[in-house]
Amino acid sequence: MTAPLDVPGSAIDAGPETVLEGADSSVIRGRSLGQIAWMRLKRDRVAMVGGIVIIVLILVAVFAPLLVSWFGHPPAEWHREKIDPAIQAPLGTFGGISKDFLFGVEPTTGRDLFSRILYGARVSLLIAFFATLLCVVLGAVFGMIAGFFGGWVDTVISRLMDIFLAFPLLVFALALGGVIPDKAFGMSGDTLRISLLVFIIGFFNWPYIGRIIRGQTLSLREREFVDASRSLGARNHVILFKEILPNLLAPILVYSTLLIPSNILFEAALSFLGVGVRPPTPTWGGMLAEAVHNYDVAPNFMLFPGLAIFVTVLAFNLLGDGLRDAFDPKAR
Amino acid sequence: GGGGGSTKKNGGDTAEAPASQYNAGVTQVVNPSTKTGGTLHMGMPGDFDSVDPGDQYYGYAWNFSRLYTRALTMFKPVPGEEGLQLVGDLAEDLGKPSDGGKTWTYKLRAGIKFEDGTPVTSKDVKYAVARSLDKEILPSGPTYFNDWLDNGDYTGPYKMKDKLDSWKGVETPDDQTVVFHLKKAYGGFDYFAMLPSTAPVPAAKDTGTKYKEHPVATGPYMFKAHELGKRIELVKNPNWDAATDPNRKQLNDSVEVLLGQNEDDLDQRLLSGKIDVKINSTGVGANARKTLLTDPKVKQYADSAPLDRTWFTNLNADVPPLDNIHCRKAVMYAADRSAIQGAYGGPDAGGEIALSLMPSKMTGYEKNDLYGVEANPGGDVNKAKEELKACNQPNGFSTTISFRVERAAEKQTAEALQQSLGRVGIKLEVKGYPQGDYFKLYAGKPDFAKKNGLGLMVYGWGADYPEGFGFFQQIVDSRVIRAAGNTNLGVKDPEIDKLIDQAAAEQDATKRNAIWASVDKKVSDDAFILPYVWAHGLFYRPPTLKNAFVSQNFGMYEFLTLSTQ
Amino acid sequence: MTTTNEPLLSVQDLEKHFPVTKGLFKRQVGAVKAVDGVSFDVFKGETLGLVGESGCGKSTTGRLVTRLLEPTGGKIVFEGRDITHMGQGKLRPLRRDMQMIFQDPFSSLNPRHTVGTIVGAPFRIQSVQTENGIKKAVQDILELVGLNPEHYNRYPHEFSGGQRQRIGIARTLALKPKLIIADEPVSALDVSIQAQVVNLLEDLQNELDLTYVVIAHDLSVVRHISDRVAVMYLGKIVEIADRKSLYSVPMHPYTNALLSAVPIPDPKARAKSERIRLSGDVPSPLNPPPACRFHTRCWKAQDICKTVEPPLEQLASGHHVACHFPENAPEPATKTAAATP
Amino acid sequence: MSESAFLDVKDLKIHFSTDDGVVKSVDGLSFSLERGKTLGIVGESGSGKSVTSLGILGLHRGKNANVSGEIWLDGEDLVTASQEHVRRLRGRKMAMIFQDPLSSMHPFYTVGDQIIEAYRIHHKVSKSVARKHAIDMLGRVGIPEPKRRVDSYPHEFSGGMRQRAMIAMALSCDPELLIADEPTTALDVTVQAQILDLMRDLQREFNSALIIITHDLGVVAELSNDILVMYAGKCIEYGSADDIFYRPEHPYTWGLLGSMPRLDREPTERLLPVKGTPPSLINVPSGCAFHPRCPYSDQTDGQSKAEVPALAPADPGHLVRCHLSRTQRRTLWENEVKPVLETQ
Amino acid sequence: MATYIIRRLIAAVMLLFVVSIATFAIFFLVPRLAGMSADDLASRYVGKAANDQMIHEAAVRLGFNDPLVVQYGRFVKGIFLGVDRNYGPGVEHCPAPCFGYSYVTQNPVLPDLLDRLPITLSLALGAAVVWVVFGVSTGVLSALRRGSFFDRLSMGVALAGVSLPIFFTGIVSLAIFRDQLGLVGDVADWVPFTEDPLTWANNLILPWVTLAFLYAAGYARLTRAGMLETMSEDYIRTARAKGLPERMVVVKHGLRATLTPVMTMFGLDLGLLLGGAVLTESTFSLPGIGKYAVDAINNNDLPQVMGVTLTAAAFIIVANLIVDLLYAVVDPRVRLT
Ligand SMILES: Nc1ncnc2c1ncn2[C@@H]1O[C@H](COP(=O)(O)OP(=O)(O)OP(=O)(O)O)[C@@H](O)[C@H]1O
Ligand SMILES: Nc1ncnc2c1ncn2[C@@H]1O[C@H](COP(=O)(O)OP(=O)(O)OP(=O)(O)O)[C@@H](O)[C@H]1O
Ligand SMILES: [Mg+2]
Ligand SMILES: [Mg+2]
Repeated sequence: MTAPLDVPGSAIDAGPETVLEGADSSVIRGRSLGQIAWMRLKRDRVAMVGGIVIIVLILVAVFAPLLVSWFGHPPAEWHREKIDPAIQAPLGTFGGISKDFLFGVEPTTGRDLFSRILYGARVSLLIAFFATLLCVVLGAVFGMIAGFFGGWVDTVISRLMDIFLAFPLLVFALALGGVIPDKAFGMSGDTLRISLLVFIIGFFNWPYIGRIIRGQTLSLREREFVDASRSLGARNHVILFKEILPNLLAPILVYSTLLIPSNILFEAALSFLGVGVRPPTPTWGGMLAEAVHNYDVAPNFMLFPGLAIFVTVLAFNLLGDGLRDAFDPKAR
Repeated sequence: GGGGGSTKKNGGDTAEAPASQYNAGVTQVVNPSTKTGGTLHMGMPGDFDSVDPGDQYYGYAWNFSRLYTRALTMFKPVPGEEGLQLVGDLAEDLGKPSDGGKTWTYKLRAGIKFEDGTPVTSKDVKYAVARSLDKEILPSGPTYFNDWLDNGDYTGPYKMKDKLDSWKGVETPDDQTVVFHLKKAYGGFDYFAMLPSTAPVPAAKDTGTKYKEHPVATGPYMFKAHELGKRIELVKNPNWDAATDPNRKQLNDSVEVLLGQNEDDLDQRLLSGKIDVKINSTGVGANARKTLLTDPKVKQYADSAPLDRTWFTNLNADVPPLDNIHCRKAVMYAADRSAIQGAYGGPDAGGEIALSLMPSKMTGYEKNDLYGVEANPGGDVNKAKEELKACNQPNGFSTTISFRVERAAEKQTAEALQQSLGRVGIKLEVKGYPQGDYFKLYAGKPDFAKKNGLGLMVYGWGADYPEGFGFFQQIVDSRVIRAAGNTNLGVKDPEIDKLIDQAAAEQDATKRNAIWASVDKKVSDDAFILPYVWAHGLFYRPPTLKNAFVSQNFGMYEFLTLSTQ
Repeated sequence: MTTTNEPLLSVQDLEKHFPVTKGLFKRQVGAVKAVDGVSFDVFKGETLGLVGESGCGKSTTGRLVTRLLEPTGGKIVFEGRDITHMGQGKLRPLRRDMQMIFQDPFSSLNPRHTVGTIVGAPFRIQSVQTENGIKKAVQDILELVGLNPEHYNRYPHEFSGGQRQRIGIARTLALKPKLIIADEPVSALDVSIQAQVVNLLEDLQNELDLTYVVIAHDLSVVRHISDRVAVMYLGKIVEIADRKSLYSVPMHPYTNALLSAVPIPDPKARAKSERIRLSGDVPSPLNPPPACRFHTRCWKAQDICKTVEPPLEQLASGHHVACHFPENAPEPATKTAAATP
Repeated sequence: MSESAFLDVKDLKIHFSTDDGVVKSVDGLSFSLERGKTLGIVGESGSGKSVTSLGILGLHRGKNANVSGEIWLDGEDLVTASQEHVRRLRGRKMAMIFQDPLSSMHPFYTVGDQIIEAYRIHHKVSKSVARKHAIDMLGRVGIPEPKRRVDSYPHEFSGGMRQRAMIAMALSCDPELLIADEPTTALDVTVQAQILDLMRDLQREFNSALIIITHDLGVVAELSNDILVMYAGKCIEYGSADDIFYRPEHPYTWGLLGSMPRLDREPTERLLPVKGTPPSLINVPSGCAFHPRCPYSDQTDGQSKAEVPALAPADPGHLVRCHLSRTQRRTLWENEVKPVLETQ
Repeated sequence: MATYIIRRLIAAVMLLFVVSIATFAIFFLVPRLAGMSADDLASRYVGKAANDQMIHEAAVRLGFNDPLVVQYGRFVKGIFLGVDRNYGPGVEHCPAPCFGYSYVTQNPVLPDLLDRLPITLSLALGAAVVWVVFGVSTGVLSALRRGSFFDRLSMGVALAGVSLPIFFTGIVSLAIFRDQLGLVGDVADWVPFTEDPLTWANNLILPWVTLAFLYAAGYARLTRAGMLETMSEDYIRTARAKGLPERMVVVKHGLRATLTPVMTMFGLDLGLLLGGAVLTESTFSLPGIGKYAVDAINNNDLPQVMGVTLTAAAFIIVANLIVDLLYAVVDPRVRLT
């Protein structure tokens, strides 16, 4: 079969590389937009620092027991000998920082702050991750359905989102956290509290991402490739998941990274108001909430959890911002 | 009172604050002064349960309400032991018992008027007591009058509008005489007469639940403003007459209370002198504690005051193996009381290590150190192990410990017990419950405690008044145990109940006290309660605060005398 | 050019009204009459051009025919089957025979899919078995439209506009359709690229025996590729004829105006040309003028044009016009006679 | 290009530094224009037409743009002039009409306000005077009921009216140089015809110099005296309209002419497009930028790849940038290209 | 327009209904599902020394034994018709709209809320002014000097703002600015604006700044992104081509368009804040609605919680509505239907 072209074979001489100006043709061959975003991200040093910090944090959380066994003491172990019995403040400089106790100790109990911060990372990150996951899943599914089908489906889901947005979230979280009994849904203790927090945060936050996804879907729906797919006879779910969803991955990723920090802070706020995970399980928010009453007694007790939250939130924000720039062609 | 003039200028002459001494306020009046004028600034982390004298139960509320109301009797507003003495207030003198202690008669002082100038009569006292019976409208106050007065089926003037006269619990033979009729004899009735619910309330001005917006004053001050939950302002009561009131003065022009303050922030303002008194029962928080105890310049203005309060943990005999006394004793021996002392803030802010349940400062206290705590504040592991053997649990056992989740000290106590009992193999699972529901739904509900295996329940109790009955009855009398909302978390010993009855009826104070000491001992023997701290409060009195001392009774500064000039 | 008498696609009185709602209860207060009674036939192997100004309903017609929109009225018959209200499920197998090329080469290709996925999608969606696997089939098609088969794994953004349009065309060709509706296939492209694509479309038609409906607003492009041309104005076809007679003897005043408005790339032409200049813009399809919709801008309009809607009549062989006062009409007498009541 | 020309652009270079490298959007462009004359600039998308026009108005300064060369407007060099000075000239001495009139007008202000604003920057007059002027201008560009329409927002106008309003705005201060960047691309043919008529009339009336930028050769043919063909940031052919349409010398110009289906000639079977795609402006092909797409590059003895051809006169006033010799071009045009084009 | 507002208001009422039902369910349905009896619930609202009889009576009085629908119906009735309440010596009528009486303090809820509103209002509005002024101006400057040191620094500071929990920044700022430096007044010495505006502002400045620190970041970033986008719009080019001075181009043309999304966010944030800046009020001892909410929840005081929730939700809804209306005012392209 001969290609029915006026100048056979030559119409494609000028390579497609021309579109991506300046890039070496061999370098960009077969790169997806995701890969290009990754290339841009790699150049964004600030975002990369954020990313690296996050990876380190995750590793720290995962290997907390190991790290603690090397550099610290079990998180629940009391060290009264490190405490001035008169004022219950840690002995030694700045909360008793030493090579034995890298971040010093907690007032009163003398527990190793280093290991508590490390263990705290587990819960705080766990909650933030799963809550974000829940938000994203709910938000993406509902947002996509609302935006794609429109009509009454959209009306119902949009109103539902309005309702959730109209709930004073913190008030509700507090209320719900307060009335949940000790045992429920076949769970108890920390598992229940953590699941509950994940549920509260995720369940009440999804409309934010839902709205964004809905908006994006609305505009994606009008893109001609959707019509193209439909005119080929594709069914709705195929269009939704094969055509539209891949285009939503970028905003989902970006908003996830921006949601995680706000969820970390949310957990902290709930802990501060007393509906967080129950002691003695350490969480950053919980520690900070306690430390607020002890900032003079043990400044380290306030500083380190505060710093941990700050660094984590900052890292996620930086990465999120970087991702946004990387995915947004206009941001160049 | 006189005073007047420009009160704005603050002291002026002395740039340096007057020197003082740590704990001076515990035994003596600091900065005595009779100058008048100025505003006394008080600050409070939360709110009063109520400022309605018929509807309050907290020590600081009782302390505070005496600024504007007068009950039949009162504790003498002086420092030291003497402060535990009751004297007549509205009444000329203490009550006259008759009928073997079943009838108590009080004579009112002449010339006492309400803030609007109406004279106070015995009817107003009767009405006040009557309304306090209605726990639906006024739920917060103590139930002594409900429990002890010969009420028949009378439930108060709200539900039974016209039955007040036919109610025989309190009688008013004349305008100056109040007679109380009890169901059974009670020797310490003068303590009941001290309760703010005996402060007169004019029936015509009673607005039920809204009375707290403006309780009608008989004391030296009266309400000018009450922004619920936010602020209270008291001003001089023009119809208060010093001649009728030997115990009070009217030094301040006004008293202002800021409610709902952030505690740490309040401490800061107290230390900087912007606030004169902090209203709470345990004194300053951790941050201020450090400043107070480490900075000598500040420490001189601090008082570590002993309270009628013991911090303890109930050992629940409903939960095996704690039904076995040896297992309970193992816990008693193994507990590290000094760690717990730390949790409560150390010796000055938290309190002394308790040897037994009864606080040592209470009248009639007798030393009783059954478990050798004095020698081994960190616990006696060997003895504990022996007891475990005797209990057939040589390797220890597992149970649950509950605590009020909002209370950091109790949380740490639970953790400290988890640590120290762990030494002998007793494993504790730590569970926190919201303090609002702690007694109604969790630890104070025997069914729940049993079903959830709450073997240990962190707790603490302060006396309603510094007398054995006011301390013990609510926490060790098995007959007060109900389906829920208990204050006795499971001390069940018929012998103790018997001793309590004896003591209650006993008219002679010394004998009475001896019986209470034996109750204390019996409680130790039974090992139902693990006491660890006799509470102290660490209080701060700014150098500018005048006439400050710790009331032995309330375990905080006596509010009545405080002034700023 | 009409090879058989049986039309491949037949559209009769096709209508699409988009409702306009208002008020508390979303009452329908009107309708955008985007397509309002359009009829035409397309015969096998021919190319029908559809021209008109922006907003006159060309795309809507295209989307109705491919059943991306549900018609409000009228009838669409494809290969003898009435598909006007056929359900999407039943329609699915038919879609193999009828494909669409889209205007915007940027938005018509999913940026997250590789060329292979995009061009292979028809096979997957229609579960078509290919002899040597989908990849081989896709590569063959890529070659057919003048793309390098090695581009299989690349993403659309790596291609220029013309190349993307080729990818889009390749996708429509995958299932060897009988009819292709091309909605402004070249209007987003540069002149030189536009010519490449136009040539490609023509070559493919010869090679694969395709039938086209080409929608465009560029009259010269339409003339270049169409066998017959339909001119639309405000949701209606005002003139339809074979290319030659439409461009040489346009009968409807609007067609005349359109043709004379096209700038001629010949500096000498500007001096001698006498232009028909239409005043104003196309009226809104929400409130189209009554009767003859063109009367508001027509220099020949008379009272009758405001009251009586002219039917689409055949005035010469294969030349249909909807006008009371057509130009270049072969038998003006009959026409005027018919017009006078 | 005489020294006294009203607008004289000499060796204009506008380069942008981007992450990917330097974009040579305009690379050594020279032309001149007299008052009352019209210059048409044609070229493919991305060839640097818009950048040139914005460059003349001095809208590239700061940022990542690097402008060099000379732009003499009425005896002043705009490249070296102060930014503030150029700003004062903008709108008053030189004005611009943009392609998409909807996005080029501020959606939040009424059409009238936007014209008033333009007028009042350069004239110290009261609002009401400026408003009268605005109404007057709207009337002159053929907007019906200008008194009423002056208070309309851009989105309330149809495409054609918007473009008229844009023109009114541009002309409100009597500019001596008017640049129209694809003024009709977004419009329908019938409306395009109206606008082109309007522009021609107005130019006559105002006697301004007009640069019209487009890729539609038909539009250029209608309006222009001179035509400049741009390719990859460079002028590859410059001449009178007749030169370009009847005696084009550059293979790219041939390609452009061959790509266009024309209504004025009999249709042929095939169009004759330029093969390939436009080049990158970062990695401009070596030598003649057009050589990868040029069907005759093999007739230049390899020069086309090696050397950038100079813009050399073919006839007086007709400049071509091509390695092919004059005779080669003539022969090719006469023998190969023209016959094919003519048959169309 | 009018029908639009009516429609929105109807929707708002529906929304409030759903919110109230959900609140109600959380308070009564969840505990029920978790196995709490009516008496268990009631036991929270009787005095320390209540006996079983009293608890039971309380359950009856509070109507906890009734089916949930009846209980909810009572609440709704209270809102529309008011409630009669026995306050002891007599019965009083709490006129509609009555949110009922606190289970704990027995105060009527609505006056309490209204009483606290000025404080929350002062806090929220003051903070809003601070963050809008700082956030927006920082955003604009950053956008104009994109990539500069100032841009990086201000965005860094802004990020630090969102990354720190307010109870942390609150305490630290109190310690530094009030206790160490003595620069600002005491938040707790709340004075109404009408009494002494200067003291009012001086006392509130710290919470304003702290709260604003948290929000300014979002605004700075939003404004920056918006400005970057707007400044590349075609109409900005037109404005420059007209010869407008750069300052006018930025402010009149650029900022004006950018402010629309900023306004949306502002409306939502303000609406949320008016429902109670919970953490800020707790940290700074401000007896506003947020503090009230926390106390209400800690006390399981349903009528109070209901009141707060509905107030907060109403604020959010109204803020939303106002934003949408303003949108139409600011952007002539928007048509409300
Ligand atoms: N989904 C829709 N809802 C409401 N109106 C619509 C819809 N789609 C199209 N229209 C309207 O129908 C009319 C015809 O639109 P259509 O897209 O068919 O025009 P067109 O001829 O293709 O124009 P263009 O050349 O601009 O593509 C227009 O007025 C348009 O606004
Ligand atoms: N600010 C800028 N920064 C970097 N590159 C730019 C900038 N402005 C324009 N360019 C590049 O300069 C080149 C020329 O653009 P220009 O807008 O002049 O093209 P054009 O000829 O007007 O095309 P069109 O016909 O599409 O309008 C393009 O490749 C464009 O990407
Ligand atoms: Mg269209
Ligand atoms: Mg351009």
